[in-house]
Amino acid sequence: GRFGEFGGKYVPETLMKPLEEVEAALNQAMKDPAFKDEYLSLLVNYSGRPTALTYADNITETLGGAKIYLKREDLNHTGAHKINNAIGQILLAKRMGKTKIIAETGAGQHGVATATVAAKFGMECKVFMGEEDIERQALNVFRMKLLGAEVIPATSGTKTLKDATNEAIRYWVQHCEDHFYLIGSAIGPHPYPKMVRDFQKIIGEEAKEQFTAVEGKLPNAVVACVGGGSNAIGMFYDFIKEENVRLIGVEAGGKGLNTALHAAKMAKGTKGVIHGTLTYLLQDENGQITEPYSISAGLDYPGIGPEHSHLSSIGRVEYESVTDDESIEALQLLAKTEGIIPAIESAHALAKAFELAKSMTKEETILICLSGRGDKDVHTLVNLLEGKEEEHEYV
Amino acid sequence: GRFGEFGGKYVPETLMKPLEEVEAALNQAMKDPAFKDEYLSLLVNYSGRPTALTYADNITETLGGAKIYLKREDLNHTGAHKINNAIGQILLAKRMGKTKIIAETGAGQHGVATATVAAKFGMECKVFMGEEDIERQALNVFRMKLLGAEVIPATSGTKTLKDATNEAIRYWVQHCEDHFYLIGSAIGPHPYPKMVRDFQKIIGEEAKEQFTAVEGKLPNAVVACVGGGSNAIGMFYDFIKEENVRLIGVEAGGKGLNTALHAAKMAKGTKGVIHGTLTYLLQDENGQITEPYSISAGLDYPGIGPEHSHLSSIGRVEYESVTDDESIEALQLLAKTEGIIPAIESAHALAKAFELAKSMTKEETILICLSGRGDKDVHTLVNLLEGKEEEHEYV
Amino acid sequence: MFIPFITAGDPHEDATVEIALSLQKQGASILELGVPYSDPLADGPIIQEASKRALSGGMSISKAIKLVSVMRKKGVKIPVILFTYFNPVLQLGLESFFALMRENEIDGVLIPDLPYEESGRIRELAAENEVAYISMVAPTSKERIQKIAADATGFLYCVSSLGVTGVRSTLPVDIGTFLEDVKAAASIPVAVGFGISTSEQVEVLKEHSDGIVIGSAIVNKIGQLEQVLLNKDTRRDGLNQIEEYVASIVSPIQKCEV
Amino acid sequence: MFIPFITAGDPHEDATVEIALSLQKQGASILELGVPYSDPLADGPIIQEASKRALSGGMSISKAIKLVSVMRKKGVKIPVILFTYFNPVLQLGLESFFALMRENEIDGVLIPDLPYEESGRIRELAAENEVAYISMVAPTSKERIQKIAADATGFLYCVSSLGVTGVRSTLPVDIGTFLEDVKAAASIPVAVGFGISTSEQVEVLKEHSDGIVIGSAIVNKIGQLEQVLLNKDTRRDGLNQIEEYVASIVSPIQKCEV
Repeated sequence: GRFGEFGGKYVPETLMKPLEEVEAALNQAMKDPAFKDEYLSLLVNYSGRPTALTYADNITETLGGAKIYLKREDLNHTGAHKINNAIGQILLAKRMGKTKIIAETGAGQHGVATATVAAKFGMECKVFMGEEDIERQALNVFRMKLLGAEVIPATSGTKTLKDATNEAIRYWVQHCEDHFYLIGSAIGPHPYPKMVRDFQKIIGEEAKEQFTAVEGKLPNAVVACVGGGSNAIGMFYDFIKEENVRLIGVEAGGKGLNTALHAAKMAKGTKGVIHGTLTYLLQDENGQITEPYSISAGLDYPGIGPEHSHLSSIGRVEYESVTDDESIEALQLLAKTEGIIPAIESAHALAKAFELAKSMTKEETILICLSGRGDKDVHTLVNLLEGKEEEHEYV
Repeated sequence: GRFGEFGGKYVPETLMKPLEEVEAALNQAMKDPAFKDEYLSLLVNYSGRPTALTYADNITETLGGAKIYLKREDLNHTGAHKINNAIGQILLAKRMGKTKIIAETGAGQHGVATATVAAKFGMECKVFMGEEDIERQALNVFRMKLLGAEVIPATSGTKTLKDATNEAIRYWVQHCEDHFYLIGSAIGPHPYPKMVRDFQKIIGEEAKEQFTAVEGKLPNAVVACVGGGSNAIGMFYDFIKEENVRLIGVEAGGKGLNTALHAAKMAKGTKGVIHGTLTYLLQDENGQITEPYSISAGLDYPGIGPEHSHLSSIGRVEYESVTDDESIEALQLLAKTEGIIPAIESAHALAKAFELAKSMTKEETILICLSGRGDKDVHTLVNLLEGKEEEHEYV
Repeated sequence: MFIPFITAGDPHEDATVEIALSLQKQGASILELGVPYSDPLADGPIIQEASKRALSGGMSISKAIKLVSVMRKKGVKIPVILFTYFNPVLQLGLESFFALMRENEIDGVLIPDLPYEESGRIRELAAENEVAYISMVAPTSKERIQKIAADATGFLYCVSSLGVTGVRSTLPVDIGTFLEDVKAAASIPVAVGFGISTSEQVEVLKEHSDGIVIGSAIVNKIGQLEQVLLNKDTRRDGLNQIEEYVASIVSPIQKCEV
Repeated sequence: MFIPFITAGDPHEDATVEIALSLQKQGASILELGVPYSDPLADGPIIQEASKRALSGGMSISKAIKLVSVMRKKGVKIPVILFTYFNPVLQLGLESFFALMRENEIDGVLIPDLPYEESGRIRELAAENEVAYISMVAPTSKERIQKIAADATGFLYCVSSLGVTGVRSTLPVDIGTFLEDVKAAASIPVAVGFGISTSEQVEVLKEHSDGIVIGSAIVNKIGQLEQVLLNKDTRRDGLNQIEEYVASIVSPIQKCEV
């Protein structure tokens, strides 16, 4: 259950049995062709995979450097890559005979994805969400309810994603008999980071096939944003063995790495344990986990998936960061030149890739994971760009 | 330029030349394989087609009748079928050497689709939108601006879609030299209704192929909602020749056909001319066009595409209506059982199809056009289902 | 020829009749009487507003037609052309429409959203009912001018520039050429309209056309005088102001005709 | 054995020392001293709140360890077990952690989020430093009980029921069987904890275990008395109340030991 020195199961003894059950079921499922068939069939017939690979001709021309391709995870059902994993895990839950689903959510995207698959599989669904996030993301709360899920406010700690995750784990310990915990990113105790990666690696597999079909070669660089890191690990995984392909993960630099307001675990974090896994995280000198900051709710997590920590430590993936402002600028540029409004998360990958593209030749290529659509962020953008009151954001 | 007695070009002499130019260019383009290739390539690589065909197993089981399939136009880039037509028309605009785009929009969906393709093609874009709609749909206005479009308030008449269309036409007359008018539904003077149908018929072509691949036969009924009627004509067109397939268009019954608040042109309208075409429409006894009503902004248009009037008159398509309440109930049912939040427009088709399914056998099948996703309607739903103030809707 | 346009019922039926008389007094050769419409595609804001005023007073196509009888009784003798969008005509029914026109002594009809290709049946009925069907040509009509002119009756209405009705400060530079082309093709008088509001414009256009239509400029004046015209006690004052204004614009036409 | 749990620095360092003395006075056999943590996964709301109070006063893992020296000086003689999540230990560094523990006369350590499989190195270091490493078993541990028990030192901590720490009104029905299974596997004393708050529960559990851990019930009392305990002038009164409360719960244990 490790990626190099990272990962593991740093959990109370009470969680060991449910984790072992998940692991056993997962190992068995992954060997069962019928499981993979059902997973792929749902991805195709329900979520709309394969997602498109879009050549961004205008932005390529504007930047004047490397050719830029976008892997369009924004075109998935519910608008982001999150559904790939949610489908995989709920199939596993069904296989394990579980009838109820638990999930944590920050801004609500994974909560919506989970509520979606729970509805599709007729399972009860409880989504833990920080009390503050519930207020800020009232529309996503409404969506989850519309999909039949119950949204449970996490009132402990900072009342955000970190604490929603704590609450979900606490609830799971007590109700593991009939509940499956559907984690949304490549984080948490083993086997979750591996499982989420395995359910997300289709992104990179598809993109690689599509890219080589169009370009007849591999991309020079693959870029993805990293919060917990599920879209990035999904995008990178099939490219790890391709040694000539540069892999670049982009963290949220927030207001800048020289401030306290960022979510750059690789640049500014240290090794530690969060939510049951050993990885890089943001903490103070006493080992208390600190609250990260990013304009992007999806990157605003104090830890990072342990496999990323490993890939960084062996030098296979480069981790960079991009500030709020740089990401918003990239978002606007993509909207105006390509007619695609990306999620602010994805805009972090774009910003770094655009910068990189300028320094590359026209014969070179960059493949970017456009992890989600920006519709969910329009309130944030209105407030930011038109200077409106934050208090309207809840609607 | 007619569908039976319907259609035509009821426009000022000043518009005849631009219309003839569009028609000539369209006829030429449609014969050019390179044009069709570029259109299809954009649909695949930019918008993510083919869209999925989803078997709605849970709802089928819940209703206990015909098997229900959903054609997932909600999975298109920008969230609805609108982009199919926008891509087709902007390619034509490019071919004609036009550099600027005009469009009308009601709730903003077609405006967003047009702004999107205009951005992708580097064209200037002006979207006419009723002053009242601008206030009610501030987020879509913001989206269009983010995509680089200019939103021009229509201040005449009822300050809604009808008048935005008038204003767009008026502007076009004066600027037809370098402007292309990109109409969003299968309405307007010839060749628009035919052109929009030709750019939307891919919905039905794909669905037919997908459906027969899964079921080995044609569906017993195909159902789509009808406002102007572009998703419906796109869905129906390839099935018109299949005489054993029932085709059902569903209009907005609003508060009920026995009230004045509906948008049921077939049930309650009379023949007349609107926006340059002869078709069924809502008008008073003096031939003044009246304002329609529907909870769904996309069905809230006083006319209907002329081809629908024709298909109704020859009895090939049945037109029914569904009230606000019935559509919302269907929306909630689909969300809870299938994990899909449909647009309120599409929910009208769902409501009628669900009713129909109950009266059919388990061996029979219904194919529904899920024309768009419901994210855009979440504000409306919050207000409706949680009894919030309408004044918050604009955010 | 001076051809003024006003909207029936703007701001009130009675006022419309009296405005018609004033226009006749100021030398109008033909009166274009507009039927107010909810969706006037060919019109700019000024005439849209007039439609709104008239519709809010309950004006309709049949009332507008019947108003001409009243005008006749009150002394309007010049030909009256009904300007109406096609949809109200359709709702009345084509036959009823022409019967009503005849009955109310209307001389012609102009339907701005019924281009040549869609007007076959209407032209037949117009001929049967001895009502002139006024056709329009635009600067972009080009090769269409021939066929339109060939079947035109009454006079041929030339749209001076692209766009909608309304007051414009300048005329297109090639307006002379366009009008001469139309005159060459037409065997009936040629009138020009859309955007004409100053005596300077009239001065230029009278050289190339037999008639000049002035709509928005007059309708705009009527809009400004709405309250004055609605009030019976002040109406005469309003009419005087309209007469004065019209006189100032159309003096070149009248000079020419004198 | 009565094994009370308190959080270091809750509500204040000095108060913690005095509470420890009170607990010793009330017959505590071992003191479990909790290091407050930002993300206490195994704890319920009562201990989370205590962590929050302690952290806001600036408590940290090294301060908590050093506080035991102070306790010793003030007269705490019973063994002290440090209860801490793994992350603060990691930040201190495993070697420094054990050195600090030794230096401050701490007898054992319990790390709730470090299950058997992840604890190899820690157990080695604990042995080297002669610090007991307290292992936990849960009702779901089943076949894991054998291996955990085999390597356990100090005492073996049995989690009475699934879930987090906190006050529960009932005990699981099969708690007796579970504890007997553990006792059979263990060669060291067996203690039970999680959710115990009434003398009735104690009455039942003492039959099946060598020690009973009471945490949330005491911490809850401390929380209620926060202001009283923070104020030097009223602290003694608060301590008296804690002592009374503890006496009422633990009398069955003491009876048993007498």
